[in-house]
Amino acid sequence: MAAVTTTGQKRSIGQIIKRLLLLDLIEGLFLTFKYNVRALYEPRDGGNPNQAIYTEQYPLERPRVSERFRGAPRLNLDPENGSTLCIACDLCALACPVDCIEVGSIRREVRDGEKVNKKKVLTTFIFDTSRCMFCNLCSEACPTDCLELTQSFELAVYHRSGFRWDREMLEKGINYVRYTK
Amino acid sequence: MADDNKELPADKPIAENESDKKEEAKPDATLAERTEAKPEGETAKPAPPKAAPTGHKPAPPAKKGPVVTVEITDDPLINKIKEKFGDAVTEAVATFGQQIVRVKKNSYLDLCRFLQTDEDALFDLCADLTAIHWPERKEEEFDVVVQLYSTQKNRRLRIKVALADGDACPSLTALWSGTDWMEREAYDMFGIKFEGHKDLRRILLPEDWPGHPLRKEYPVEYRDNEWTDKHLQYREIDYDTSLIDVKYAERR
Amino acid sequence: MQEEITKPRETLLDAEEMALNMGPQHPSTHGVLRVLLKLDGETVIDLDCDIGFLHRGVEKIAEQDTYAMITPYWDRLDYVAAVSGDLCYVEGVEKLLQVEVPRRAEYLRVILTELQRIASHLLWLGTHAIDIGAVTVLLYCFREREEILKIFEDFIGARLTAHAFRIGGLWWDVYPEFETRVRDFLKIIPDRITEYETLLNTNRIWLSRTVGIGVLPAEEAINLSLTGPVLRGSGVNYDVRKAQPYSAYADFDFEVPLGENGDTYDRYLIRMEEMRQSVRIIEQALDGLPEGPVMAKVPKVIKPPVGEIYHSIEAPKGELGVYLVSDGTGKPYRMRIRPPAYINLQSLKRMAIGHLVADVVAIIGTIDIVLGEVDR
Amino acid sequence: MPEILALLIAPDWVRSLTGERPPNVFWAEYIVWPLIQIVIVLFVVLTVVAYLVYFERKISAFIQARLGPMRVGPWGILQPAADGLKLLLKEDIIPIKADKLVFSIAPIISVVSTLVVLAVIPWGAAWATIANVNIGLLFVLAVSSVSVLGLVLAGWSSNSKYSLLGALRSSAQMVSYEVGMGLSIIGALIFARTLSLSGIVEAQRADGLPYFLFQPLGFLIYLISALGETNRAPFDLPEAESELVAGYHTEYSGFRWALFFMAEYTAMLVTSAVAVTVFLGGWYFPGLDWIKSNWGPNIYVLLSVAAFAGKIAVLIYAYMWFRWTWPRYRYDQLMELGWKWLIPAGLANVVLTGVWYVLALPEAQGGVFGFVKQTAGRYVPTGYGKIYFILTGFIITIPLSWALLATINRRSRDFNLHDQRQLQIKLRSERIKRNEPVAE
Repeated sequence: MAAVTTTGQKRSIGQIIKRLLLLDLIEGLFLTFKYNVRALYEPRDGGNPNQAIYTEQYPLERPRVSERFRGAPRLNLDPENGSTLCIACDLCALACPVDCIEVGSIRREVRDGEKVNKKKVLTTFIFDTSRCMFCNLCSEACPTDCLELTQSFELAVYHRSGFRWDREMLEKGINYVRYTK
Repeated sequence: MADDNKELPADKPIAENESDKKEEAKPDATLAERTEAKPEGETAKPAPPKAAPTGHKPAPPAKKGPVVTVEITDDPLINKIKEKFGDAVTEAVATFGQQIVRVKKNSYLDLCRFLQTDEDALFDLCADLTAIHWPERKEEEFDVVVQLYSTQKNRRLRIKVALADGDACPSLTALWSGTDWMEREAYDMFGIKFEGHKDLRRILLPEDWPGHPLRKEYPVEYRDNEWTDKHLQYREIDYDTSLIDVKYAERR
Repeated sequence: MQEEITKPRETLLDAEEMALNMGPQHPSTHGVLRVLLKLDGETVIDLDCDIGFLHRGVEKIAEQDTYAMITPYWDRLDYVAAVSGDLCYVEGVEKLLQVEVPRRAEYLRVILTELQRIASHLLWLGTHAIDIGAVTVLLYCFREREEILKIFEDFIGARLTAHAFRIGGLWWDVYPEFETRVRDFLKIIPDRITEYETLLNTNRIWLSRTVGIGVLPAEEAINLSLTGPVLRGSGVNYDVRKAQPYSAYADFDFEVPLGENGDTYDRYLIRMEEMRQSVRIIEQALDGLPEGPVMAKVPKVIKPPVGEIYHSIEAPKGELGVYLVSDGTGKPYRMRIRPPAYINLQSLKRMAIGHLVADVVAIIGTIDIVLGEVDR
Repeated sequence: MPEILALLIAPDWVRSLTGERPPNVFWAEYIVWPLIQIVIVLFVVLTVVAYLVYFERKISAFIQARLGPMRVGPWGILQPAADGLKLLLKEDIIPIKADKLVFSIAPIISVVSTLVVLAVIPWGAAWATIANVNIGLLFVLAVSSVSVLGLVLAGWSSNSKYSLLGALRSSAQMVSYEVGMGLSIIGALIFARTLSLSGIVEAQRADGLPYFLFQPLGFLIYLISALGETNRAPFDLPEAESELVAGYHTEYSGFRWALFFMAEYTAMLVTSAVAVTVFLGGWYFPGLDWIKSNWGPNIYVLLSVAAFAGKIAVLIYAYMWFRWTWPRYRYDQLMELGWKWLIPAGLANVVLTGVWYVLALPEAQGGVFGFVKQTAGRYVPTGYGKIYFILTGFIITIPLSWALLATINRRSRDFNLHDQRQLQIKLRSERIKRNEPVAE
């Protein structure tokens, strides 16, 4: 176990001289001055910690969002016929810790080729993004990869009611206002 | 990649142990009684009686089985406690390798003092103090649970004391001043009074909040109560009218 | 108590005492902490903490939710060290279930938790420095913390409220560039820590603001149930990672820095050194990262046997513990969180009395509280 | 009628430009032209002040690996205008329990007292100075210290505890540092032998060297005191945002708040201007005389103004640089630094400088070395004299004062942190052992 011993010791002569010459203050000044000068000549590369300026200018420069990011929810459609993948099993609603999902379904006869099956069919799907804590448990519970949290992260709306996403919004996504200069 | 991983937990559940379903919680039984009732012999892994696990390696046969709670017999400290306090120690068990001593309320403070000062124990750090509500257990509705740790011996010990609703529990603040806020929280959440606590008032909830939330009868989704009526109601701000500019008054 | 504080008392200069409300909206109470100060001039005579503004009743909510559903709530306790919270809870449930977590998952968990420790300490350093007036350190710290958060985002899918672990292991395996990204970060961070130290370590203003402020001797610190860097600053060698190793910590070689004087400066030095030690641990874990699955076989419906468990880990702020009582159903009968910040905050009163208002700010900073955890 | 006509007639400087000779009228000399000067100076200074905020933000951003304001105009160059507009349009909130009259007047007092000082600053040679008052330095010190009144009134009238604490701190701090500041200048005055700011610049021109070389300790004390006087970090306690939210201007909003900011930055400008005038040679730089004789008097004046601005810019950059690098002192430490170190050091500097100067006088005046010669009615150090004063300043005055103060302050808290801490720990442990409350 290493003990930190730098405190509590009497100052040595070197430290006293350093203190007299204000070196403890000056070395800090040098560091900040170095950054200041580097900021003036180095090319800006937002988000690179080795560059002098780290800023990404967000609305102008879109951030790189990772593949696994959990953002706005989406209901996936079957790519072949465009119908929803949701089987209205309600597992997502059960898995949700904050009860932000409501799945509405009816039982009705569905023609599958020649046969006619009685099947649960999705009618409404309400996802309250104001309550959602983006934990991904619903998506993990989904047996058909229908409900998914996507990379879209701009969820701000002008009115509280806008946080309640219905089935249409979940399937098509909402229109974002993209701010440009 | 995402899809590969999703397969993993989707495996069908391991066959549930049937004994589990039979074993519903019996909150009125003490832990030892509950576990005694279990069918023994099924892949039962005896938990190590020593508290301090050195180098946590996961339990070798990691099969799901009923927990074996064993009576501690070979631990010198526990034996010493049993000897000293006799009948006051109603239970001394180890579960998951963690030692639990249940003590009667009268000897609770003495035991803690003993544990703090005795040179075999030296539990100098009171890691946690909390309570559990067992509404079905008559006359012993509350358990106060204290987690002790010894920085010198590197071992843990859990002390439990049962209380009836409305009973006062002796306060540990004289021994460990760190229990101050923990006891206040227990009071706040369960309504357990701590005798000898100098400053026993609510800590997380407002002073005049009705009820104690962590009691089992307290509802989870409970919005309006007297407190919200009193404090969160919209009402007009009482201005000192003499300070309002005359012009404004005239304009009205 | 509150009345007592607001009540005036005769003082040396025959002036009235002043009661000052610091918070709940105040730049340096690190959230919604309200400190009621009784001042004689600017000297603190007495103080009382008023907490609970952020109380969400997580312990009560946990009694209604299944074991898997509780995990995200742990992100929101100490939201600057969400991964550590997840680790504590998940390991507690795993112990209760007696599930063996794959080695690879344990190593990855250690890497993530140690990265989170660095991130948490960086945030602490930044806010502590800004409380004492050194604004620039905050921005530098945030730059490095941002790198950690990017690693988290790529791995876990969220930057802050991670929901990093699932009961039984991890949801995701690593992404392809994970190792190079972490190693890149490990390459830069020691230099950056040196930079912060250049700005602060020997700076006379920093010294005069931290040395001898908020002194806690070892006995007092233990008696106050303090844990984490605040306890180790007083020279008590208690680190759960060493004392009772959990996860894969027994495999790694690292040191626990200890202070001597138990003042703000010692606690500062300890956290700086802890970041370096975390770098060591991550390097070892990356070198020895085993192959294999990252998820154990865990039933979809988690029903632990009847029993109870107390599991604690060394979170960046101290010993974070979970006490789980199971009654055999799918929901915990009782879940108690042992919040290090809450218990450490008690020491504010002991440390701050007799100091000036400015020192109260420094002491709040040195305790390193997060109100999400204090109020739960 | 001739008087009214004369109002339209340009004074001397236009005369020099055009070569005409209009009648020399009192009104033109003392009313119109000064008014023009005042308007120009105010306009320039207030614009500069607005841009100082911009530069502060930019410099802090570059130091902190950020970009700073970028959205209003290219590189955010119009940010000050946008800020000003926003502050003008903001709601002017007066707390209901505040003393309204005082609350409204306070920022005005603060800003006016700093702006008045601008009148006597020698911005450049010849006509670039508004008023050459022969007690200019005294005027600067006297008037600029009025601004503390604004802060105190603001803090008191807000009826807020944070404001009150901020006001208390600022009054104590500014009054204390005023003393150190005054003392630090006296050393330079020994050489200049005048209180007129233009006179001091001329004196440095005549002596051939800026006075910070003769007065290194005085210059250092002045710089530190100026930081304290203008409430800049590391002495920004009156508005220490981490402790007092915003100090005396916590309750202010809108344009009143902007006035405080204006006052702060103008004060920064004024203190740096005084530092430049007294210690850095003012608007003079070597070679200026050659420019005057070769390029004409107007280029000469403009260049002198530019030199003055450049020197001020360096100092102000240093102020900003310090602010974004160092932590903040605590209130008692600040007072300790002021009273235990700066003021005694200032006194020591005056005494030692006096001794060196008397020693340097010719024997006829009671001196020893005769390094100072009387030429053209002034005492001017000779070549040896310059070396002598520089050496004494750097090699003897600083170490001697430091050793003296270190001896005096040996038992001071700041000096002996180690012992102090050990004592605290011991006391606490003993109290715990005796089961007493641990409050100090």
